[in-house]
Amino acid sequence: MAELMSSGIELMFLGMGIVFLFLTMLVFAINLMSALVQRFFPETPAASLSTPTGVSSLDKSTVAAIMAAVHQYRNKP
Amino acid sequence: MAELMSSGIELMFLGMGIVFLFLTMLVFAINLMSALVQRFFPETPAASLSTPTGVSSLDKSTVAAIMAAVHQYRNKP
Amino acid sequence: MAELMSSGIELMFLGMGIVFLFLTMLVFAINLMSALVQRFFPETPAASLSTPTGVSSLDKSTVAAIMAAVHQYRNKP
Amino acid sequence: MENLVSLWQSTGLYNFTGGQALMMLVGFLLLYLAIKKGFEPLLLLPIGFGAILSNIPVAGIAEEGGLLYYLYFGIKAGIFPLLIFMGVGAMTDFGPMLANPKTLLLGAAAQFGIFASLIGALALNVVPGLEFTLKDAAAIGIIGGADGPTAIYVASKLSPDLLGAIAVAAYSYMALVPLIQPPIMRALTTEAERKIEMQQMRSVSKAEKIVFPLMLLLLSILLLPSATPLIGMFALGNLMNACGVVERLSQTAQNELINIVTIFLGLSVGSKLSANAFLQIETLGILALGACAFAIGTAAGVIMAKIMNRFSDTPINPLIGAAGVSAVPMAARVANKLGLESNPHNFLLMHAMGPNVAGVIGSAVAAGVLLSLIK
Amino acid sequence: MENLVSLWQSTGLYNFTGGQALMMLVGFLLLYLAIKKGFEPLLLLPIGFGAILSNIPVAGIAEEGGLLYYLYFGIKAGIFPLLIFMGVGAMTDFGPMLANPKTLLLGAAAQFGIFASLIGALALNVVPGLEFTLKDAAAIGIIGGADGPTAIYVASKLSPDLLGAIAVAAYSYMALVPLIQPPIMRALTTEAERKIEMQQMRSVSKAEKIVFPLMLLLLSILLLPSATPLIGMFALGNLMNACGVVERLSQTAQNELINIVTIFLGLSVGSKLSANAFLQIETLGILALGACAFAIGTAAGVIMAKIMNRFSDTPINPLIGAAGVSAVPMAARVANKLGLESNPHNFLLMHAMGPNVAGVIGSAVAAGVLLSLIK
Amino acid sequence: MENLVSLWQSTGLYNFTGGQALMMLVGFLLLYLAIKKGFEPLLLLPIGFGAILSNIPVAGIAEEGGLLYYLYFGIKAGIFPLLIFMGVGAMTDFGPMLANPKTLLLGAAAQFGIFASLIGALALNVVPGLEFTLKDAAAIGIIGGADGPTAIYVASKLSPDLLGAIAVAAYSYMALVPLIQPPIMRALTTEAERKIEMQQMRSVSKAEKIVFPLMLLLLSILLLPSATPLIGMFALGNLMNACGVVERLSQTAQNELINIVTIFLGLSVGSKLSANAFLQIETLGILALGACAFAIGTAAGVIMAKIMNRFSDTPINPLIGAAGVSAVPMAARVANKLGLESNPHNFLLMHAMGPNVAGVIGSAVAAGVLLSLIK
Ligand code: NA
Ligand code: NA
Ligand code: NA
Repeated sequence: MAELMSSGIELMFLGMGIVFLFLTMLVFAINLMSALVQRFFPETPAASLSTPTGVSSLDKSTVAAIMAAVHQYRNKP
Repeated sequence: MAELMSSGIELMFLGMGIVFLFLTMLVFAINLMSALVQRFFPETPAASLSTPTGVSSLDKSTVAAIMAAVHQYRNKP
Repeated sequence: MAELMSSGIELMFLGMGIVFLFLTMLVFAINLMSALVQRFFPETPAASLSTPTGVSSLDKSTVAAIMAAVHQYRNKP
Repeated sequence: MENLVSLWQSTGLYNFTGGQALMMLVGFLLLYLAIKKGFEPLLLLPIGFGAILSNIPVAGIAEEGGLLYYLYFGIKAGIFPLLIFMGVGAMTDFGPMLANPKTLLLGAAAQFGIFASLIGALALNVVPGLEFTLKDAAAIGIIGGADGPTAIYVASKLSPDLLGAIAVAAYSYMALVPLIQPPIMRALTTEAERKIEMQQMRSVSKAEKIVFPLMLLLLSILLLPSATPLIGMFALGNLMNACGVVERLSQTAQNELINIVTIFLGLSVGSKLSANAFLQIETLGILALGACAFAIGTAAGVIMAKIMNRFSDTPINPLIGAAGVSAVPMAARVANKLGLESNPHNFLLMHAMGPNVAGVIGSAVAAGVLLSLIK
Repeated sequence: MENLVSLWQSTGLYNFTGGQALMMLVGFLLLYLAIKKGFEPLLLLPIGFGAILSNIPVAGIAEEGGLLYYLYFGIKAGIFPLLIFMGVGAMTDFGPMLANPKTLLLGAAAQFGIFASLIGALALNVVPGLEFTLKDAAAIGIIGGADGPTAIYVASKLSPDLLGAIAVAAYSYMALVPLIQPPIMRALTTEAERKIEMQQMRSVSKAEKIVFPLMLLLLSILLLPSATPLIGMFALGNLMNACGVVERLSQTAQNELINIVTIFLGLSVGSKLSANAFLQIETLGILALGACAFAIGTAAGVIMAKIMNRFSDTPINPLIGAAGVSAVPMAARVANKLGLESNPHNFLLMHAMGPNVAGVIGSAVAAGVLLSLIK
Repeated sequence: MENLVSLWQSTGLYNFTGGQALMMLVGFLLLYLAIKKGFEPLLLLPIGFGAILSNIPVAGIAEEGGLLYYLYFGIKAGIFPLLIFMGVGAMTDFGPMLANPKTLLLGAAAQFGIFASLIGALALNVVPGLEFTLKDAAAIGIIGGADGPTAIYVASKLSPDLLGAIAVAAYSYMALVPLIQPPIMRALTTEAERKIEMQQMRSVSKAEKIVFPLMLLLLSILLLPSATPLIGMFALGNLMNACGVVERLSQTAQNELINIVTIFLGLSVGSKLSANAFLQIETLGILALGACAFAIGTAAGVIMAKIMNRFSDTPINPLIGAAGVSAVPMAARVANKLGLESNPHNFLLMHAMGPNVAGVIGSAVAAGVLLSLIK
């Protein structure tokens, strides 16, 4: 029982240690990577990634069409 | 052979009996359930269930836009 | 080794032979089939096959709506 | 040269048996019915194709190591029919049935087709060469349930050898419902009865639609656990759709998942259309009994509706009884069509949908009875 | 007559055990929570339904030859949780985290909930009747990871008997995040801290988003191979989405494929909710420990954020530390909501998404540690 | 402390072998080619990722109990390539080929690449260290079929150890078609030939498109049953699309189903990229022979087109012969592009689609020959 508990406590320290070690290394790696990417592959911001996919771009046009149509419809001369 | 046949006939009576018993109980259960639901959860009719899903509501707007646009188009001043 | 090679060469002649035989027979079969189909099931050209599915026909209408709307929008009186 | 000979000996021409050739013709016939005649193409096209593929000599596509051999596991384990039943459940709207619950009895009556053709199958044993066991007879009878996945599920458990013929008969007759039912319906009803207009139905609340599948499942658990795989998956699909909170699961269940499983199920059913299982006198018996099952079920439904019309305070058009066989939604459409012929203002479609979906429940219950009583 | 008796003896009523009845109630309770309370319905609805189906007497749906028996193989082999993780990866946008990488440390701190409840589980062994092994304790602790597929993956490897209870606890508490977290967050922060506004984030380039999942995988390969099934499939999904050249695979991974697998996974998890596995005092322990795990993880995340705020040159609102438990995206929304209460112009959502997705990585790493150290 | 040591001994760093590291580099190279160079990303991305995952030390993702181990069953059983072939069939329009059937001969001629490289593989046995059996040589030759699922299917049957290298070579060279083909096409044709305009094609009726896949299957059944798994599934997909009555099955086959299977197939192929199978001199041989196969196939197609042009009453532009290797639709696009260079009004795309899809049939036939003659 006490042995089990001490294994558990060791596991806790080891585990949290590794989690922090891993994510800290990841922080450094990301900073390095971002610096490298920004230096060697300077891109315009990833607009393309957050832009809608084919489907939603259709939706956008649809929405635009709807809005235009509605606008027209309301302002009928 | 005759034995097989008599098993079959017994199965028929038993089977139809259970089918009717089951569905008759279901009739009573539905009536009870509907009464309870209507008393304790009085809702507006399940409009929401027969309403279109996201996709078809888009279609609806699309259709509206098309109709409006076509209408406009035909009535061009 | 030499035996292996001769098996390979035999395989090559046999293989190319069968490929040509098969596809040549297919040519004749197609010609025959087309003649039969055109005689016994004279259809209008398979327009329906190359026409868009439900989805893209929606897109077409959408596009039409957009174009109409945009057109209207630009020519606003 | 040796290679040429071995190649010739590996051709289909060299290896064809008469049975395989005939079964391939059956496969092409099914494709013809599916494509040209519009007979349940979603199922009969893959079934027909599976029949062709599995009867190709030498290739062994339905034998160990072949594609159809692996796919068939999904039927043997009951996975495919149950997943299809889940998708069908998600597509089913119990609203019309909940609005008029007594139409459930029509769905019960129409199951008489199942048991009558079970007896018929046993009676056919007097024909020399036919030897249907009780299991076979039950699997044949279930054709009368007019419900594909239920028939396949039951046949795969009770009589796998007859599975191919039973599935083909079930789907073919479902496609033939517009031909089989009308004469029977006309013969059993008077013009005046066919003219009967039914009261408009109340609308059904969302809560009722959510509770119903659970109640159905509960009843089945208490009374007939052997029907719970079928009714359970059906109820799951229906609940996913009715509850409205798992829309993406419901959509997938009634679209991509059911489509994928339909392709696999059809091919695997087709792989059971082998010469030595199908080219038997039994198959003729199955086809004949299947037609009877549909006819008897239709008649039973109509007669039950006539009886109910006599005792009910609200009028019931006997035509909707025919929809109790299930064969969703064709049977309901047939009832609607015949109603319109007699009375152009009489739209029975919604009224017929009640017994129609009740028929699905009814045949799942009947399946449960057969599975639990026949060992 | 004999048949009638045998039929009665085959009913659920005749065969029910108290345990099955209770587990069925648990199943209905889960359905109620899913549908009526909106508790993670995508998972809890199939899990609840699976619990009902698998506890039906006689039917044996979760026993050899039954549907849920076959589906469970997908969990036993780890296939389902990994495919879900791939889909989640495809849905995850690492942009906010890459813009502010130090928020990864918040995702690390919040994993303290995992290890604290592991210790708690071992401590509970003083209660007579409870006997959690180290494997059990680890599987329970992983509830604190607040990530469903990770919890199911780890539990299926370390403690399959507790899988049902652990999955139910994990998804229930994820649904309860908006109730569990706020009091802890308020208690540990001052009004002034909650008012802190954070700097607008830089935008992240597409190249960074493509390289990141590969870098994450590489680090995990070098340091913690036992975490690579989880992190690998997550990175695959993320890469498919980020790279933009396999859009159709990415869409399928985050829609149809994840939906199909979710239905199967939910049903199979539910099939582990059997009376003799769930109706144990252990389950109460698991539920209690799970709640502690979430609470402790939340507290650890907030405290870490307070510490970082002290030493950072740019301000860090401690509320976003709570999002480090993962429970994507609810925990981030909770942080946003509390931020808005104190400062109506303070939109923390994007800032909280960093620690939120970092929490997913953190718990996958913690899972890797547990899987590699506990034999 | 003990734990720390055991943890260190469980890291990838501690356990890496040189071969695994190299294969991981190969995996990253494939990802680079897929994402950055656009080399068949739908396949090479999952293959590359699979290569990385399966070479992670300790994790054992491709070993018994790991995800890729289970997925690989779909290749071993031939399920994945056949399902992909069904989807490809559903995407294929045989219209241009039916309008001009003699272009089928171009698809036949281009298969010479398969057999020439088969001979080449046997000839390479003079190199010390290389020992290709006839099965190996056939599996290598099939790269020249320029058709992914066919290559994977044949390699999985004849030479599973070479599967990884063969699949990688096949998809890489398909991506390289725009580089490999033009010089050969230019060298073998005169400017005048490249200027040849072809007559406009007749339109093809729906009935012809429905009958064709069945006729193709029938011919294959009669002559070459060993090709029927491939040709059968291809014909099934094509029929589902052409007949128009099972639109929902066809759509699923060419979208969600093929996407799901592509992910699984790619990962499983990648799992065959292990150091001791790939880091062999054989792999260099395979890569060299694959390139030859494409080149020879292209040349054979062009020469055949030149011969046909001489004897045909309607003009045939020899460029379209190159499309006979298949590699749909890149090879047809290459033919179109070269045609436009010589004659800006010469659109060869539709004319090249005929030989292009004929090439798929041609390589399936060649695959059938190899599978039936080599035991
Ligand atoms: Na029925
Ligand atoms: Na977490
Ligand atoms: Na080819």
